[in-house]
Amino acid sequence: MKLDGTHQLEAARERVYQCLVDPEVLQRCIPGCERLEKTAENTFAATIRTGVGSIKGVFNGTARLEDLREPEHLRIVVDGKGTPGFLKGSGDLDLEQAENGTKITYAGDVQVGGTIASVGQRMIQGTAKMMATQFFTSLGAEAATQVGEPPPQHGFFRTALRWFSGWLKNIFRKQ
Amino acid sequence: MKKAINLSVNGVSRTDEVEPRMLLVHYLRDVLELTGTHVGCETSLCGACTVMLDGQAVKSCTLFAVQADGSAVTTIEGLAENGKLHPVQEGFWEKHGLQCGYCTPGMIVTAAQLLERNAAPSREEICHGLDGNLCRCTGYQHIIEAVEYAAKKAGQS
Amino acid sequence: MIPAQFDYQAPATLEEAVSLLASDPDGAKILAGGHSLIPAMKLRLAQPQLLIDIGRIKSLAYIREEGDQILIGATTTHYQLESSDLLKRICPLLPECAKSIGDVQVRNKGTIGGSIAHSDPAGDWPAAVLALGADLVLVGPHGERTVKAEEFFVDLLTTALEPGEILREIRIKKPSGRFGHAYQKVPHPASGFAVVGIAVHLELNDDNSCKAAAIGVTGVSVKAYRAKGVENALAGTSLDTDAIAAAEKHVCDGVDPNSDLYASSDYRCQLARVYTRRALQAAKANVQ
Amino acid sequence: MTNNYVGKRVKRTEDPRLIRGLAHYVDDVALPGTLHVSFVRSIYAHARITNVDTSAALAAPGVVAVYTGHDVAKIGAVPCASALPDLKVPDHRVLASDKVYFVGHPIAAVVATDRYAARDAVDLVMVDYEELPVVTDVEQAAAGGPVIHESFGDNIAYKLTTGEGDIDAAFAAADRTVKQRILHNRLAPIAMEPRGVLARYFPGEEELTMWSSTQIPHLMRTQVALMIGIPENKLRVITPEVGGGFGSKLNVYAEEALLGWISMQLGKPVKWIETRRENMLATIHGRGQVGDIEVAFKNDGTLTGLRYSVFADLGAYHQLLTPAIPTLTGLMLSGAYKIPAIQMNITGCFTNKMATDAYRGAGRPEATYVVERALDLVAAELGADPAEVRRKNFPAPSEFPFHTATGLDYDSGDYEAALNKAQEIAGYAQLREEQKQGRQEGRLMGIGVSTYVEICALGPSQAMPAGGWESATVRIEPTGKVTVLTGASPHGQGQETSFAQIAADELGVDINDITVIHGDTGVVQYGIGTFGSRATAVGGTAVFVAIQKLKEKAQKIAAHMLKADASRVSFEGGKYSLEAAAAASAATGTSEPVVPVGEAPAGALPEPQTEGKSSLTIQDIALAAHLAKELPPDTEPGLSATYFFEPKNFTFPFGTHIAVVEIDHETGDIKFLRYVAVDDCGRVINPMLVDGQVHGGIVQSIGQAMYEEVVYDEQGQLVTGTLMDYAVPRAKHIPNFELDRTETPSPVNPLGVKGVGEAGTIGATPAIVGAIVDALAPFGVRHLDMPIKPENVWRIINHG
Repeated sequence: MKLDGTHQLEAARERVYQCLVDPEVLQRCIPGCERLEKTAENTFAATIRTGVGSIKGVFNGTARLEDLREPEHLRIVVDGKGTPGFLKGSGDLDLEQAENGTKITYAGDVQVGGTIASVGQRMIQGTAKMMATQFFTSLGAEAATQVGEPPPQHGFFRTALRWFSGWLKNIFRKQ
Repeated sequence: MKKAINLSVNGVSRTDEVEPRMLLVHYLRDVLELTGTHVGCETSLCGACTVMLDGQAVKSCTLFAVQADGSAVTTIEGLAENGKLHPVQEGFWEKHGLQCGYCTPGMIVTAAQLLERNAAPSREEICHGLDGNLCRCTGYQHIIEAVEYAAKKAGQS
Repeated sequence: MIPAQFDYQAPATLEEAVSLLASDPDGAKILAGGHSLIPAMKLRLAQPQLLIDIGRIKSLAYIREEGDQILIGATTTHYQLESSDLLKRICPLLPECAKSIGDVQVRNKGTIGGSIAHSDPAGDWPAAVLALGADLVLVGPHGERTVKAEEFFVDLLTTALEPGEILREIRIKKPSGRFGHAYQKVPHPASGFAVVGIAVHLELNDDNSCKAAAIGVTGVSVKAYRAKGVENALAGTSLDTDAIAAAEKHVCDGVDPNSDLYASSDYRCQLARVYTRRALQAAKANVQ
Repeated sequence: MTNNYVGKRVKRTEDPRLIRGLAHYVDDVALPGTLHVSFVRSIYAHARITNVDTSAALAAPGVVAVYTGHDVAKIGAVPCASALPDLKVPDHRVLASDKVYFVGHPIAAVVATDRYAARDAVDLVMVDYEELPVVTDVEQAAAGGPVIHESFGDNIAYKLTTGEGDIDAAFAAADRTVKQRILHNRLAPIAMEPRGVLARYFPGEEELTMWSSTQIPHLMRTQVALMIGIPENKLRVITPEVGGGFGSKLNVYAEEALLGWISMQLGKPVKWIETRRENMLATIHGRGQVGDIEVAFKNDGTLTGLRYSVFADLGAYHQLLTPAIPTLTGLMLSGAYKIPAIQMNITGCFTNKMATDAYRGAGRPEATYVVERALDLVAAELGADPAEVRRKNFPAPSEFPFHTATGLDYDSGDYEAALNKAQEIAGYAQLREEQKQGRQEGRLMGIGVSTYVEICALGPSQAMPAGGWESATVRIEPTGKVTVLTGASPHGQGQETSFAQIAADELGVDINDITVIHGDTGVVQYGIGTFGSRATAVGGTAVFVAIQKLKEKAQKIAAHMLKADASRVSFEGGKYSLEAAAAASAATGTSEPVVPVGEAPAGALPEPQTEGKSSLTIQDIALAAHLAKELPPDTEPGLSATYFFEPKNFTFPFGTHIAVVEIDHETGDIKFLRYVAVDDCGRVINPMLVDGQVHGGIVQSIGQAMYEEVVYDEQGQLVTGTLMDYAVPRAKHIPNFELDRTETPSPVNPLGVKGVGEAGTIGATPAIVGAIVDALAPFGVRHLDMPIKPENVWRIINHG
């Protein structure tokens, strides 16, 4: 399944890039990421407990950063297996300096297998989009802090609320 | 941890200890050996497991037995009264409303509910009423005729 | 077919339910009718540690008038709403919507509160409660709060319910004046879920012009929404063919329509437009 | 008793138990101490298994055993009964051990004390995979995609060219030709009862009894005995009630052999009941062909040649008949028409999906569909009425037996009569007029016509992989009750009733005195089973002929008892009587039954009293035959006869279906306005059952035409994995069917019956698609692939 879009982050491109390659930040941004341990250069073992609503699953697997071209490009490759099946994906992220921050353009491919693939047909795309939004919203919050500052609080729910208020703002901006 | 449940099934009082996760359909089939209620899917879409719970047709695969605690359940085995077939059962026999018979108990219980709420349904209302039940054999035409027959029969008595 | 193990509690009061939920807000789930949750559990996509069955709290199932409001308890079943003479008289959109949910067995057991709290992107109730401008009463460890339906649906299967909160009641302002209603839906041929579902609550001025139109849309996006673009375009018009045709175009404004095996996003939008028109025409035709 | 049941609408004797919930399907059979099996199945479509860790599962509460591929290596391969030249047959083990080839491929079997514990432990079996490239598209598989079975070098299981006549000359000489690429969507049979097996081994007796939801108990017995190495006569297969099959249970599955084997290992009853998701993943699918149909014809519409080149998506393995199914398509490519030259080129390919196999119609719906679509294309090309193009190419009734260029001899037919009758019922001319008018008003109304012929009563043993005959034993018990044992194994078609009708008429006994027994290899003589619309035409004939054999013997006994020459004894209305003249000279006596069988005192057999009688009922004879005191010399005691009927040919039912639809131009929604079907299945035993078969078949066609499709994504994940996404038609989706019949008896069997189990599925699909395409003709549409969903229609209307 193809997944693409753009996100506007209110932070400088270099700062955003730093966040993207910082495993601690990544762990906080990836929805439900409970563990992200470095196992090799740019390679991490991950445990992700994630889902939407009452639908939840635990995935164990790896995350890898590839094609690093600071500060404009990187690729994230994830591969995990868990109780409801497996998920695999890779996404190319392009960072552009924009007027008041950074514009991230992402284009990825997500594959799911097992139960989630065979029963979740009508929800998979929505879930993927939602997760991407959560990720970038959290990333935006992280990038808005300065290096050395305590990280922002953004549990699952807070992230959603923040995203929701951002969305409301957008709606108003459009009108 | 098991939970005690107490319910009436086809007029017989039952008390059992069950795991909370035990589905009502498994309680009826595996514990009470009332195997007329069938399982045909796992997503609440085929209706083969339909039983009456306190007079309302429900899918017993989408209920835990513990939820039926204190309720009265009627299964296909309990539909005929004193050996006399329910008019819907008669209709299914008369109009060839079944072939392999697997969907039939659920179909009959649902149709009985339909006629309780609407004594003289139109063809469209019958189809709407049976929307939760799948049959792969009959092509539904004879089922619809069976329900029409039962409505007429019940109306006469 | 077989869910994972869980613990089960059937509290007698809502207060008890709230405190049980507070004991494990992550692992516990509220069970009302169970028609969204149990299928997910049977597929083991949901594996709650504790189920709190609020289906036995008798005081949670009701439909009543209070002042200028209609109050509906969270565990009121779809069938109770479908068959309510009171609602048929004072708020017919609710029975009409109820009638198109799932099938008779689902309507007999499934509840309005469960459906709204689950917030399935193709569920029927969200469209209706949005169109009726409902208030949702949530109760949690810190007491009660009221959230507008429009603010309740946040994202895919995600609502404004905080961990530990339970949806207790749906409050709807009794429709008054000259109003019409409709719920029109394209059911998915397999699941019966709404590919598109349009709920319309229409208020007319004495000269038959549109005083206000409220349109709830389900099935189209990751969550149900109000089609504000359509509503704005209709306000003050005579609701003639041209006005409706101009308004229907806005039904997908601002949303990223779902795409699945049955309907691509542009076809879904087409259905949304057509059904918006048909629902509006039906609502106009039944104005009392 | 002179009966006249055959041809009548007799209520089913099966129904009382079914409508009261008292019938027993496999899962309803409960044995004490039964263990339950649940399967670990692959979540990848193609992968190497690097490790299977069962330790956590084995330690889980209630778990008795966990078996993996290496544990069961001794069990023989899952059988494929198709023998095609140079067919590649993969080694299909009951559990995967090194590689998995499709999502749902079983990897391990968990055995536990109850079904909940077994299911829990499945989640504890850890399988490590190394993913391999996947191929799901059949044409890609053929063209050199990733190779699934490495030792074969490619994915092509077989190539086959069939047909007669000079096809190249036909195309070279044609006035015109048309060509169309046509897709046959992959379907899931969805019997409402999923598969299930209960196996119980008796260690002392060394006997294994298996209850299985199968259409072929005897064939299953033979195959499973070979697979697990138990003597065939120590294995008993019982098919209790079977909740629908549609071909999906015309097979021998890995799970069946495995359950038998596990029960032998553990010495306990073991049960496995398929979940619906397993049913979608790992029970055979149907159809799944894509190919080009080409037709050569003259300007006047006369067909001169037909070529169909097709890729058949076989899936990852062969099941019992997988490779044979597309060859049945080749047999029926002449349709109901005279076509001098026909050629079919099949390329059967492996893909990373579940196997395809027989699904209601099994290869023949594909043939009828392409031929009927082709006839519509010819009509469109010529601007002619599709019904008239068909009529022009029918063989006349006098031309039967009619030899086709596919090598068949159609038994009997009057295709035009069925067409005429259907057109008359539909008001065809008026419908066309209405359509013309409607088009001017912007209405999108379409009329589809299908004049199908199908091949039934499978079949002569020469043409069948495992014998095509059927068996029957008819026995009259001492009390006069009649037992019919049929080797056919009906599962909803109603043969308990229709065979009783035949027996009641032939024996002149009360239909309630007859019990039809089937589906138990411990009780019933070897049989083939129920599939291919064969149960009545082949199995019913076996019953009929067995009765004639039984009556020959009864006649001899009757003559002996009546002290007359057998030639002077006649049989009518259940009684053997001396001929009128002889009777007059015989002592006067009553013609009432001499032994009031039903009133015999309990525990005592009455003595037949024949002294001075001029007639005896067949039930009197049965008693005398069992008492054996008054038998003619050299006569075996007892009154039973067994017959194995070998049909000399197939039968060829036919008919005309007319569908009328209207399309909503804004949404693409398709609504039926009419549905008329005139079917000819030869002589009819029970018209009510025939109607039921036709209805059910048409609705499965509606499913294929408009709703159903098994969809795998590019990675081989089954995305229509539940009934949430795989749309089986519901009551609201069907039109009101207007059925009628013509009756052209088959000369192939003495009953004159042809078979009707698959007619609806074969005849209806092209009528429905034809109607939709016809509705869209104003947009220049000539063909649409199935399933035709509203979105496809809307796209055509709005985007051309």
